[in-house]
Amino acid sequence: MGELKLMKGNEALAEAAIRAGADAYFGYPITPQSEVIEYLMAEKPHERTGMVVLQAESEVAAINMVYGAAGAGKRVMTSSSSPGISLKQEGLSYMAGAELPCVYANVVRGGPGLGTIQPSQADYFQSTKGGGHGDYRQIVLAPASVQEMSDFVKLGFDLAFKYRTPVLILSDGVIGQMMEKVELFDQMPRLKDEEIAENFEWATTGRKKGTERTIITSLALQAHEMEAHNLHLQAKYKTISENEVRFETFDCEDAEYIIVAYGSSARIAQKTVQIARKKGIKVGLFRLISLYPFPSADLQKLCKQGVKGFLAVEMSAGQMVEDVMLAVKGCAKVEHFGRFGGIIHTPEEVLKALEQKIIGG
Amino acid sequence: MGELKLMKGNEALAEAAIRAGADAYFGYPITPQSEVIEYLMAEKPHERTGMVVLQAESEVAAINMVYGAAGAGKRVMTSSSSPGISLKQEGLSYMAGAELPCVYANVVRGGPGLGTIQPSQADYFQSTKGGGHGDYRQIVLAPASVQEMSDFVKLGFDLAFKYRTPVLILSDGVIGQMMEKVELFDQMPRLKDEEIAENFEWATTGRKKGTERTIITSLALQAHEMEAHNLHLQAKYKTISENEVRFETFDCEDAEYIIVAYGSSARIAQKTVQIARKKGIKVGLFRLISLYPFPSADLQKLCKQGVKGFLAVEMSAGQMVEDVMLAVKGCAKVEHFGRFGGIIHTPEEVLKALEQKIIGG
Amino acid sequence: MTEELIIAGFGGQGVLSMGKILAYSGIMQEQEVSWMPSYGPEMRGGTANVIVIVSDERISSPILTIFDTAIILNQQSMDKFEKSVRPGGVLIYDPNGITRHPERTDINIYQVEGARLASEMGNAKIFNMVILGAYLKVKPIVKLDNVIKGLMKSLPVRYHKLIPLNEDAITMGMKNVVDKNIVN
Amino acid sequence: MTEELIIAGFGGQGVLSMGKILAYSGIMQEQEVSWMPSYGPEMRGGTANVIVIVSDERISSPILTIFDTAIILNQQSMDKFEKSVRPGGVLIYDPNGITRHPERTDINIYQVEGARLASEMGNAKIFNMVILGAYLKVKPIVKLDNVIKGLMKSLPVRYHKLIPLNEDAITMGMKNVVDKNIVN
Amino acid sequence: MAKVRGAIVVDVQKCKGCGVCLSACPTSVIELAKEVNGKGYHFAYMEQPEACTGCSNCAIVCPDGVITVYRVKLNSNK
Amino acid sequence: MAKVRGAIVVDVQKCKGCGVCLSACPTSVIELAKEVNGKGYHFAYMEQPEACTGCSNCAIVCPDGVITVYRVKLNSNK
Amino acid sequence: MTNLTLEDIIKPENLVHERTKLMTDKTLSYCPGCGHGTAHHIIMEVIEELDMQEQTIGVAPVGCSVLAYDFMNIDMQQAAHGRAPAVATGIKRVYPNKIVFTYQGDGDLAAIGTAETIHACNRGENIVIVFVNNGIYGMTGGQMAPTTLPGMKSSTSPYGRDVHDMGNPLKMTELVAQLPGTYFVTRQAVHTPSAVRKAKRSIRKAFENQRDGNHGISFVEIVSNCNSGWKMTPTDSNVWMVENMLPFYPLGDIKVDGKLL
Amino acid sequence: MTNLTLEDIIKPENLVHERTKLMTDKTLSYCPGCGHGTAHHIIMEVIEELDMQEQTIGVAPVGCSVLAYDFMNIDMQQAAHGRAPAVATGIKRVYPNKIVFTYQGDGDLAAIGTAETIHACNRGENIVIVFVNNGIYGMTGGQMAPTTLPGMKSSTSPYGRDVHDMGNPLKMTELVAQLPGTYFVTRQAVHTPSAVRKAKRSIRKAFENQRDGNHGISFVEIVSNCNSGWKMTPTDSNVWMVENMLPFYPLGDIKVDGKLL
Ligand SMILES: Cc1ncc(C[n+]2csc(CCOP(=O)(O)OP(=O)(O)O)c2C)c(N)n1
Ligand SMILES: Cc1ncc(C[n+]2csc(CCOP(=O)(O)OP(=O)(O)O)c2C)c(N)n1
Ligand code: SF4
Ligand code: SF4
Ligand code: SF4
Ligand code: SF4
Ligand code: SF4
Ligand code: SF4
Ligand SMILES: [Mg+2]
Ligand SMILES: [Mg+2]
Repeated sequence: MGELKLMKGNEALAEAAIRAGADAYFGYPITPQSEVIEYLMAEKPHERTGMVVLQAESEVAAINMVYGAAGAGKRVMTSSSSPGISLKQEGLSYMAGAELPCVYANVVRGGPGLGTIQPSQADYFQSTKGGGHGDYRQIVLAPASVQEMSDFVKLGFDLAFKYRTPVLILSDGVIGQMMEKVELFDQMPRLKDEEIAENFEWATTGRKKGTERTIITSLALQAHEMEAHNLHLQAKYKTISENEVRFETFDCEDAEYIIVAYGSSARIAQKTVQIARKKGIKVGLFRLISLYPFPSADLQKLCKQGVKGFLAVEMSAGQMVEDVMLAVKGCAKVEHFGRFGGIIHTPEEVLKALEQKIIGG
Repeated sequence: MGELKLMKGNEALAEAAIRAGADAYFGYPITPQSEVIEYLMAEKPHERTGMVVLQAESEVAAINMVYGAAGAGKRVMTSSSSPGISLKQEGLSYMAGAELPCVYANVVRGGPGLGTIQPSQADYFQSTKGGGHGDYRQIVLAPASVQEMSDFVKLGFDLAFKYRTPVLILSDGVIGQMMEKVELFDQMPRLKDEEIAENFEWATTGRKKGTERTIITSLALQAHEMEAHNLHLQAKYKTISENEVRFETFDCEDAEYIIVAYGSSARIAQKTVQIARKKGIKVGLFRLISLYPFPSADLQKLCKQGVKGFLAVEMSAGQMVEDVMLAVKGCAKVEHFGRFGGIIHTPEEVLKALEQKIIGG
Repeated sequence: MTEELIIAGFGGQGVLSMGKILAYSGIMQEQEVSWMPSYGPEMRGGTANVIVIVSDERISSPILTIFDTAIILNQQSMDKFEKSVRPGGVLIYDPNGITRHPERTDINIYQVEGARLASEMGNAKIFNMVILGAYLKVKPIVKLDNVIKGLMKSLPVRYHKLIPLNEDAITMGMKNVVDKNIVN
Repeated sequence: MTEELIIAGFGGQGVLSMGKILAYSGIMQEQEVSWMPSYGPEMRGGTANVIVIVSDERISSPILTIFDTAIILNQQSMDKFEKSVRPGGVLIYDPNGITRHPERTDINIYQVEGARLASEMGNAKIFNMVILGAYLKVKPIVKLDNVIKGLMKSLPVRYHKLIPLNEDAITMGMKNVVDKNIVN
Repeated sequence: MAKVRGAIVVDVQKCKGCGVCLSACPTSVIELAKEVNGKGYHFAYMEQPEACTGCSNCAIVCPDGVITVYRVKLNSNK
Repeated sequence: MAKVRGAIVVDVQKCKGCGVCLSACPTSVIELAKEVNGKGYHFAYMEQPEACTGCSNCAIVCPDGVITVYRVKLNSNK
Repeated sequence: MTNLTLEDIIKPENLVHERTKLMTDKTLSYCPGCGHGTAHHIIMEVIEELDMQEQTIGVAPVGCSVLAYDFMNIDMQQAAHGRAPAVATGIKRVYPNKIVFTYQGDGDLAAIGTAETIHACNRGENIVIVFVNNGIYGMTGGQMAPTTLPGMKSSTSPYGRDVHDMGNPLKMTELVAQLPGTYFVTRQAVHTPSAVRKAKRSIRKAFENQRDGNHGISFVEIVSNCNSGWKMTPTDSNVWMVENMLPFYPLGDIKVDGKLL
Repeated sequence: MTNLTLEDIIKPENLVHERTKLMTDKTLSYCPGCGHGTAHHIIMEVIEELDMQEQTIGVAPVGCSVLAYDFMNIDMQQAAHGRAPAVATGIKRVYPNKIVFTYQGDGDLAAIGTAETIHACNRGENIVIVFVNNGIYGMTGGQMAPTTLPGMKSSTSPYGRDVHDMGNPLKMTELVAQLPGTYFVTRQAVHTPSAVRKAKRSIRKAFENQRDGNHGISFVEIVSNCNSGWKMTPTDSNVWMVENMLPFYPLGDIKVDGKLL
């Protein structure tokens, strides 16, 4: 068993970066996630593992530093919160286009605009569909505990390098700021420069004489090359969709109703399920872990098993609910419930919504 | 009848800005839309109407200049293409949050990343769902002709000020670069400073003694204020959804199959319909004009009228098709066809896809 | 066993670290814990509060609106959280700076003069440990041993010499907590 | 009537403006027109081409792969677009710089020595007007009057004095276009 | 020998007890109160009112702008 | 009197006929050809080959790097 | 000499200093002793004295002064982090006759907003930029700023700023003074009465410049404490500022009437 | 004197100048006579001469040189518009022993990338920045750049740059020379053989600096023509450059071994 600690989600994320053998973190402070870089700076990871930590002049610079280091085959991370993530969209689109691996975290706060620093889940669309320009996707993992803030860093790097894609850890102010017990995984070694040069032939590490040079780019001036590259990307996303769906269910076996939720909303919804079960309501929780790929087929299955209604619970005006609808394809009722703009729904409110919108409605 | 000209879409957009009484344009060059600022600079709109044109140091600066001038009640415009639009996402989220009107154009090129400068429609998700952070929407108009590049500027300003929201003219390289006949609307007067101060009490024009000051902000530190603001925004979006749906149909009356498309794809699909009708295939074109709000109810209606299948045709890997699915709710078959990454499908390809995926499939 | 607790007061009173020590104590006896601070604008010179849950089971929501226990350390928090204690629950408060004392009759109310006791002990900083002591007297959810272990875990090593002082403060709190339902 | 035309050559040959004048001419006789250039990387020192559609009806797709007519002004464009003329359609080309002449037999092929004629007229810039003349001889889709009007519309006023020269060039092209199907 | 007398009024509820005015006062008029205001701050007050010359230094540096200053010129013939 | 003789080889197909080498040549060796290469450019060539000293100036400024330079030292006793 | 009571002195006719009406009644959200408050007051006093409030539009940054519009009783816009100069450009270009100023922190102006700052200065926008340099990111909890001194501790330089790794403190004020687009560039402070008076004169000059001609940027840096971020008492922080910040960021005019001094 | 034929001269043993092997065989995508090509060649020659290719990673910008990686036969990354210094920072920080350089245009480096340029320079990243200043946005069709000269025409200043409205040309090179993080700052050109030789020496010095110690930024500006954007023939554009650009952007070293000249 790994080391047990009481940590904030943000701190666990930072510690996990060191332990996952990250080579670098580039970031810019923003509430509610500044503890990530603060923790890293205090830990002197350069002395622990040789990991580099640099405070960039902006989020735009940070994501482009990530691009550079990732393009050279290194394990790189960044993190920010909503407005800062918006600024990173061009860079992320470039990374997706150039097929560069990285792990980045969005500790979401309420928007739009400067908004509030309170927790929110209103960046779901940005994370799973929109965001930057062009036809690209990124793997999105939604931790619901401090433990997962740590675990998903490791998982994230695995997936990022497996598929050469940015992986987003979509967290929020609750998960970032809360402390929980966390079992830290053991320190993993950082790859040596020679290992990188050997393992990642796509990485720019200097052209050895007598070999071909390596290029990192997202440019394809000729449309047919660009289309070919896009088809390649789409094929990759298909593979990801087939292999990397992750979710968790609670009390779904006999459920007539399902709450679909992720992250801190899922924590709250789990409490709702507990209360509801005590009241005799047959409700289960379908907790998304991967938001992209979305577990459409698994929700479909539940639908076919006779679930009568799905309540999508999220701290937004209704974003994930669209994916639930697309999955369920009209075969059961789908409704949305959420507080938003920084307000967190209570378990009791969720229950009431379930009763009114799904059971009663 | 207004003045008849042969113009590029980009030029028509620029000329329309002057004629619509725009007070300012702030932009940064990027292919395939640099003609917008070039045309404006050549036209000396400052002499024609007093309109200001400024080349900003970046897209980020440009959108924030737009924010400032819009916050002061002026009619402001910007434009860019995909990577530049990604950089504007934070600013757009701020504008949505602060409820500022503006018209901006994305002359889309192929992505992700630097991509290609060839036309694309792969920024649909970014335009209609994601993009910036937080729960906000923007009105999205998709011109399919040079004429509409002009007309939608006027319409866009009307809507932007009616609802105090950014309005996106989602164009692409085809519409931006092609020339067509365009009937220019007559010059509209720019509002005088006094008229602005009088009509737009929300605008910062200087606090008259004895009156309350005006503040433009998207900040609401307290979560309950933030939620209240979000509820207000959502209510506004609902009104927009009810009142501002725009679309056009061709040969849909007796159609068994419907092609759904927008922008240059719709032009191509119209040719497909012509060819198909000659072959006796009962197909119609449902051309979206407003992408947000999306004409869900109207597609539903067609579905109920007995349409057997919908083919979503877009120059992307499949984005708008999700909205078609959400609208159709499983009551008819929905498939996607599109070339992408800068390749434009031909009318013949679309017909083949219709035959294979919808009719035959 | 599940204890759902809120500790609320001014920034600077040690609210957050008290919660942290309690949470660590729970870990020491192999329980599940969560610690969720309020954060944000109210932090700067304003109120600070933290929700701590200690449980034998996996904790679902770390954010609650109803609590088993509320520890209240200033008037603003009293106004906000007195009503959030579930019927039959516990409210512990320091009367120092309280202008309106708690009025509910369906909960168990305790009082401890933490500020006075801490300053009498010559160290205003151990205020929060006095309060913790009072709480543990009323709700002995974690063993004192484990609290000490929790302290060791949450204090940097260079402060471990202060642990005996903290222990004294806890004992002081335990001794001086007053059951208001009985007293009044 | 619908004419779907591609004009393809080098950048600098006036391909785009020739298309523009034609499109304007269409407008002058109240027809629908579209003008869609290739743009992008191939522009810099490379090929330039434009698709022009003139029609009595609303134009659907401005981008086509099959054309009624192709005007071809260099070898690269010949290689690319000879095959894009629909059977029965027209191909007009300037033999200057052409190393492989068109080979199709199911289309009507015309030749005009635009470069030579223009330089004989003492002004290489009217090259594209000579070509336009050749085209209009073969496909009189717009009236000469309207072409002149189109010229006036697309040239800045300070160049209007050049219109007679342009007219001469058009006439020159009309006179010198050669039907290759007959000649060969 | 003072030709002027001054006085300050501190908006006690808005004073944050930062003490910046104390160091700015050339005649050491101001002290922080033992008591606290509603926000818990030890507010500033005139401990030596007679020494105040109404020079406004305290008011000028008060970050919260909570000091109002009054000043009377004492005519020699008064 | 020349102690050296030089010669250049222009990669005719890659030359863009920009003329930059012309102005760089101290002995006016180079001219642009009347003919064009495959890309349509009037390529550079040695119009006065005997004047070339192999100084490499042309090659150094050629933006396209299409000039190769050779040089022979002429021994006086040869 | 005289037995004047306080009541005799505290009378409307004896008033010599009161809070300007251009500050709202709201309690400032700043920490006790924070220089932001003083900076706010003098700007508003100047605008009042120049009777400019009807023409003035202020731009608040993201930083501790994000809520400046809660306190400055004039029309204001809240800009995205770092973008205040672009926002101000937008306003000024469409209202050349209005008075526009930005109020920005060092993180805002010298880190994320570097490009907007340099280019607004380079274009010579006829606006005022007030730049409050406290050597740290106050709002987000005391992270290192571009202006943090060598060796200075912050939450992201917990062992002190290592210039080799983290770069040197950036003297944006000296930098923008190099640009032809700046007309008046000065560095001031607000920790003592005389400093405040000088700072206020500079601010006044800045606004007068804007009013009196299209001269370009008037740029007023105010070196200030961030006692919370520095983890000191307010008065200690002012002492520390004098001893550490001012030697590095010397006070005084750098460029006047378009001429470098 | 001698009757040597060309065949006698053109022999491998007489070779004195050939295209460096570190340039690929691809035809450069630049317009005829564009200085980008020359700049490419000398950088690659230096890397070859210093035998650095195995350690070198280049960063290409967005601009006409976006395809630099098609021509430079070394490992390269293509950066987003303006972000090359950040990308290079990312690489260099994780590979302190490799040689990293950016190649950027004036729009890229001095407009959208201003913040990244200033901060990489201020942090003193141990990299080389090659800055090709042609006073215009070449790639996108000749729009005004921050470096466009007063009165100079471009597609977005068709009546000439009006400095009052559009700002003054920005001398980024002089600006970054002010920062302690820059170690070597110079301005060169490539329009004549002697200019090319000097420019190459500067580039060599820049790379040697990076190799020999962690000194900070070596910044080499190359003033170049953009004959397409300027709408001139290549040779005319070089003359125009000498007459107009060089007086404003004088050639020569600005900072050597960390000392301003
Ligand atoms: C895009 C973006 N990035 C980061 C932040 C977080 N943030 C808010 S204020 C601030 C720095 C404030 O520092 P400074 O400008 O020096 O102002 P001060 O608080 O010190 O007055 C940061 C990084 C943000 N709100 N938006
Ligand atoms: C974010 C973004 N904005 C704008 C562009 C369009 N763009 C491409 S290159 C360029 C300017 C190039 O000018 P410069 O850096 O001077 O390079 P040059 O072509 O002159 O060598 C611009 C604006 C882009 N690709 N990305
Ligand atoms: S300076 Fe102002 S806020 Fe500070 S103690 Fe004095 S009166 Fe109070
Ligand atoms: S007005 Fe002057 S003398 Fe009076 S308290 Fe203030 S600083 Fe002291
Ligand atoms: S410089 Fe090079 S490309 Fe230009 S003409 Fe001479 S050889 Fe040809
Ligand atoms: S090598 Fe020297 S002399 Fe020979 S052609 Fe070139 S520049 Fe002229
Ligand atoms: S954190 Fe610093 S800058 Fe912000 S209000 Fe407090 S003292 Fe002032
Ligand atoms: S456009 Fe200008 S910079 Fe670009 S390749 Fe041509 S001459 Fe060079
Ligand atoms: Mg600061
Ligand atoms: Mg350039």
